[in-house]
Amino acid sequence: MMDFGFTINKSSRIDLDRFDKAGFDKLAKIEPDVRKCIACGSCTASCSAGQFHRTSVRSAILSIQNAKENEAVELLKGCMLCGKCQMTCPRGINIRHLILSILKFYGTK
Amino acid sequence: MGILYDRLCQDFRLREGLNACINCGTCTAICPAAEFYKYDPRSIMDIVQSQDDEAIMKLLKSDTIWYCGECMSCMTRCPRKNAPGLVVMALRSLSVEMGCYMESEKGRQQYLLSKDICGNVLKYGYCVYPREFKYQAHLEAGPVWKWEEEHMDDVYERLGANLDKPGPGAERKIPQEDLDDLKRIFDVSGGTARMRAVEDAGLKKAEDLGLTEQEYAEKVYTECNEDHLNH
Amino acid sequence: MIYEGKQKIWSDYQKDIPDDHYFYVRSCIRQAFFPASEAAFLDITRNKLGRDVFETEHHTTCGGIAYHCDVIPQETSMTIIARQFALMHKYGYENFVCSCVTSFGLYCETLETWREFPELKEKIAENLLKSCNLEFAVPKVLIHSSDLIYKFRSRIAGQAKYKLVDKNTGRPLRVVEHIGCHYSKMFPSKGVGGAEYPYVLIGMIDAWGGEIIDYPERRHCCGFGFRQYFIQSNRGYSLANSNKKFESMEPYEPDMIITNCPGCSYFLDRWQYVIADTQKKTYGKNGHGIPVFTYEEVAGLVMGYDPWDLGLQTHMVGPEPVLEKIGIDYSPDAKYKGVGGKDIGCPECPACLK
Amino acid sequence: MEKNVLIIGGGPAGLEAASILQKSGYSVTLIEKTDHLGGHLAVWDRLFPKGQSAEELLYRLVDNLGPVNCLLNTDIQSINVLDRSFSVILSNGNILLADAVLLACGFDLFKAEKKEEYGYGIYDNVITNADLERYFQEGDGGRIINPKKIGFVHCVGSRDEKVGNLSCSKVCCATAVKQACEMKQRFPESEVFCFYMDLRMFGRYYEDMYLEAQKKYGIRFIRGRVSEVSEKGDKTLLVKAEDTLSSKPIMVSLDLLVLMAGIRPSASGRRVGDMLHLMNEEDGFFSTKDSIYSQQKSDIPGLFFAGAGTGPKTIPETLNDARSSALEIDRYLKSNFPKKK
Repeated sequence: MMDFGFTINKSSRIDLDRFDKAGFDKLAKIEPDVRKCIACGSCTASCSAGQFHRTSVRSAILSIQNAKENEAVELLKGCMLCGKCQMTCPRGINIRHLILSILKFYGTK
Repeated sequence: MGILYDRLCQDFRLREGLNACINCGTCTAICPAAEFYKYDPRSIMDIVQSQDDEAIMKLLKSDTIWYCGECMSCMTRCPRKNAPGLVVMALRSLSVEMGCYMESEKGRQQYLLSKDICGNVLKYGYCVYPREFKYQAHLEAGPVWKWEEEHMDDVYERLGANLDKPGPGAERKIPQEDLDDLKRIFDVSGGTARMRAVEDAGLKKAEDLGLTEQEYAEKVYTECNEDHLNH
Repeated sequence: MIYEGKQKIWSDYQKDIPDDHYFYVRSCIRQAFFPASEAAFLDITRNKLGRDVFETEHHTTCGGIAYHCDVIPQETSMTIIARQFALMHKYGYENFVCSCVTSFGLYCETLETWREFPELKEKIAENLLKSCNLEFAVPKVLIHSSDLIYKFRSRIAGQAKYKLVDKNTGRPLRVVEHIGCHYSKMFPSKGVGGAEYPYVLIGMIDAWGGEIIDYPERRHCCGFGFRQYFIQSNRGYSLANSNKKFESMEPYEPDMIITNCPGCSYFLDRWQYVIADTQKKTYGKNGHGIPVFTYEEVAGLVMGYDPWDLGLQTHMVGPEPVLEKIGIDYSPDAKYKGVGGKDIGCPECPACLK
Repeated sequence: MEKNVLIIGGGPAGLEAASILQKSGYSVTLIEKTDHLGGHLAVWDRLFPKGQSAEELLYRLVDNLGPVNCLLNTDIQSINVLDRSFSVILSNGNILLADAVLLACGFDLFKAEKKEEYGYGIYDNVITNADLERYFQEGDGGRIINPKKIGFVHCVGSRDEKVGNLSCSKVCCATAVKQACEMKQRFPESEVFCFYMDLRMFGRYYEDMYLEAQKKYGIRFIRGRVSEVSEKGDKTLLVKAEDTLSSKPIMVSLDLLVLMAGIRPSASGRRVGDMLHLMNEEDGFFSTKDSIYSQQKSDIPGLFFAGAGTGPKTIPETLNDARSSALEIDRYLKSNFPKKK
C-alpha cells in the first residue's frame, strides 16, 4: 500500500437511517416528556454545570434522535442535578428525571 | 462595531453573495466541506451578517474559512439567492490583506499556493504546467504520470500537443510579449502586491521557525492537524 | 423516475449556441492532462463538421485556478479575462468557446458582476488599456466546448462508426454523467438543462446509443476544491468526495463515466486508483475500475478515432473493458508507443487496479 | 329594484359572501370557472386544527346559499367600469350589469415542480399536500402503499426568493402537522419527519396540535430546509438537509416525501384584475385600499375583495373576510343607492 500522504476524510453527516427507533420508544415509555422538547435552549442557558463542562439537555435529546447516543451521555454527565433548568422549561419537562433516565438508558453502552 | 463588516462590503463578492440569510441550512446540507471538515457555511453567513467585529476577526484568523472548496453548490439552492462561497472568498481576501491568514495552519498554505500557481501563471501563462507537476509530489497521479513525466516530450507529441513550441496548440510556449502582459496585469490590479506580501510573510515565518525555504514549503505542503477532521 | 418530468425541465433550459465562428480558449488542466481531447475537439469541429474555430497562441490561462485558490484578487482575474475577450474582438470574433468549466463559470460570473456593477467594469477596462493596450470588449455569446459538441451530437451520430452499445448483447452501455460544478450551479440558465438535471452530456449519450444512469449523488462535486487538492495534506477532502460518488453509483453497475470538466475527469480517474490501492476496492468488474472519459474522448471513440490518438493510455483506469464491449478495433501493443511506433517504455502496472 | 351583485369565484369566500348578500336582499350572481363549487375546499379532506371534515363545511356553505344564481363553468370575458356600475360579458355570451362586484378568486397552489431539486413530477414518491388530501379523500393508495418513513417539507415555494416568492403562505405549517398526524393514524408504525424553518403555530389550538404531534405521534421536527432529494434504485428517496440545531448535515431515506406547496396569487384572479387595471403588491396579491382598516376595499368604488386574493388566509379567516366584504358591499350599496321614499 502506498503512503499518499492523506486518507479519506470521515463524514460528519448525520444518518437518520441509523436512528434506533425501538430504543428511543423504550426511553419514551419511561419518559414520555422526551418527545416534548422544542429545542428552545432555556435549559442550556440556565445550566449551572454548563459553565464548567459543556452541558445541554436540548442538545442531548437531539443527539439521541440523531443516532449519536454517546454524545448525549457526554453532554449530560457533568450535570449536578441542581434543577434550575426545570424551572425554565416552557414545556414543563421533568428534566432531572429525564437526565437520570437518559444516563441510565444510554450510559452503560 | 461593523468596521470589518464595512471592509468586507467593499468586496463585490460580499455584496453579491449576502443578502439577509435566514439560517435555513440548505447550503450546509449539500456542502462538500461541511461533510468532510468541521465546517458549517450557514454559521459563517450568520457571523458575517451579525456585523460583530470580534466574531468576524476570529473567523479571519481561523482555519474555518479555508475549508471551502469553492464548488459553489451552495449558490444553486439558497432560497435568498445568497452565495456563501462568494462570502468565503471575500473573507479569505480580507484575511490575506490583513495578514490574519498567517494565524491558521490552513491559511498559511496560501504561501505555497501563491508561489506555485502564480509562479506558473507568470512564467508559463498556465495555472498548471506539466513540467512543474511532479510525480513525487502527486503520487495519486499514478505510475502513468510517472511514465509521462519521464517521457514528457514523446508522450505530449504522441497526444497531439505542442509542448513548449511556438504557434498555437496545447501546452505551447506562450510568447514572451503575452507573459509580459500578464505581469503588467498583476501589477496594475493588485496581483503582484498580494503575491509579494504572501511570500514575505511565509519567508518570515520560515525564519522564525528556523527552517529553510524548502523545509518550510515541505511543512506547509504536508502538515495536517487532526482537529480539522471529523472523528 | 418519471422521464417526462425531466424532459419538461430540459425544454425549459435551452441556450443559444451559434452554428459557427468561434474563438477558442484552452483549459490549463485539460491541455496538461488531456491534450488529445482538445486536439480531438478541434479536429471534429473543424475537419469533420467544417466549422470555423479559431485559436491564437497569444491567449493564456484565465487565472481561474489562481482565483479559486484565492491567491489573486478578483480584479486581477477579471483583467486577465478582459484580455481574453479583447483578443477575441481583435481577431474579429464575437462567439467565445472555452474548454474549461472553471473558466466558463468564471467568465459567466465576471460578465454578471460587470453587468451589476458598471463602475467595476470601467475599472477593468482601464486596467486592460493600461497593462495591455487592448480595447475592452465582451462576447456576444459565451459557451463551453461541451455545448458545441452537444449542439452537433446528431451530426456526430450521423458520422459515427460505433454506438455506445454492447456489441454482444445489443444492450446500451450504462453511462454515468458528471457535470463540472461551475458549468451551471452558479447560473442555472447558462447551462443546457439547468443546474439540477443538466442535459448537455445526457443529450450526447442519448444520441450516441448509450443509456444514462441517474444515481443519488449525481449532483455532488468531484471534490477538486482547488486548494483542497493542490496542497497534499488537504487531499483527503478531495478523495472523500469522489469516494462518496463512487459508493453511490456502484449499485447501478455503470460501464463508464463521462464528464464535461477536465478536473473532474482527472479526479474521478485518479481517486479510483488511490481507493483501489488504499481500500482494496474497485468499482468495475474483476478488478477493473469504471473508465472515465471526457466528452471529446467519447465523441472521438464513436467516430472511430484510435483510442491511443485520444490519449486513453494516460488514464489510470484502463479503458479496455469499454473498448471491447463496443467492439472498437484497437491495438493493445500500440498503447504506450510514441509517434511512428517509437518505443518509449511503459508505466508500471499498479497491482491494485487493472 | 334590487341591486345586483356579481361574485367572481365559488370558493368558501364567494359562497359565504353570496349567502349573506342574498339574505340581505340583493340579487346575487355567483360565477365559478370550474364545474364545481368550493374551490380548494372541495378537494381537501380535513381541516386543521381539529380535523373537521371539509366536505361537511362545504355542504353547509352551499346549503346556506338560497336562491343565488350560480353559474358553473363560467368565466369573465370582459368587465368594464361604468359610472356607478359594472358591465360584464360572461364566457357564455351573456351580458350582466352589476352594481357591485366581489373578487373572490382565491389562490393557486405553488407548482411544486418548480423546486427542481425536490423532484416533484420526476421522482415517483414525491407528492404534494394537495395530492395527499386527494389520497385521504379517495382512499386510493396510488403511490402510497404502507410507507415506513415519511417526510414533510415546509415552505415549498414560500419564503423563497429563488422561485420569486418571499412571503410566508401561513397555512402550510399547520397543514403539515395535521397531515403528519393523519399519516401516523393510518400508518402507526411509520416514522414521520417534518423539515421546517420556523414553525408558525400562530392560531388557536395550533400549539396543542404541535404538542400532540410530538408527544402522541412521536413526529420528529427537524429545523432545516431540505436542500436536495434524489431517488435511489428501489425508488426510495434520499433527502438531505442541515439539522441547524446541531449545525450538521443530515440525511435520511424516505418512502414518501410530501411537499407543502404554498399559496400563490390565482392566475385567473390576476386575469380579471388586469381587465380592471388593479394594482398588485410586490408579493403578487391584490393591493387593498388600506392594509389594516379596509382590507376588503379596492381602489375602484363598488369593487371588493374577499379571501386569499389579498394574501394567504386560513378557512376561518376567509369566512370572516367574506362576511366583512358582504358588510362593506351592503354599506356601499346603501349609501350610493339610497332607497327613495
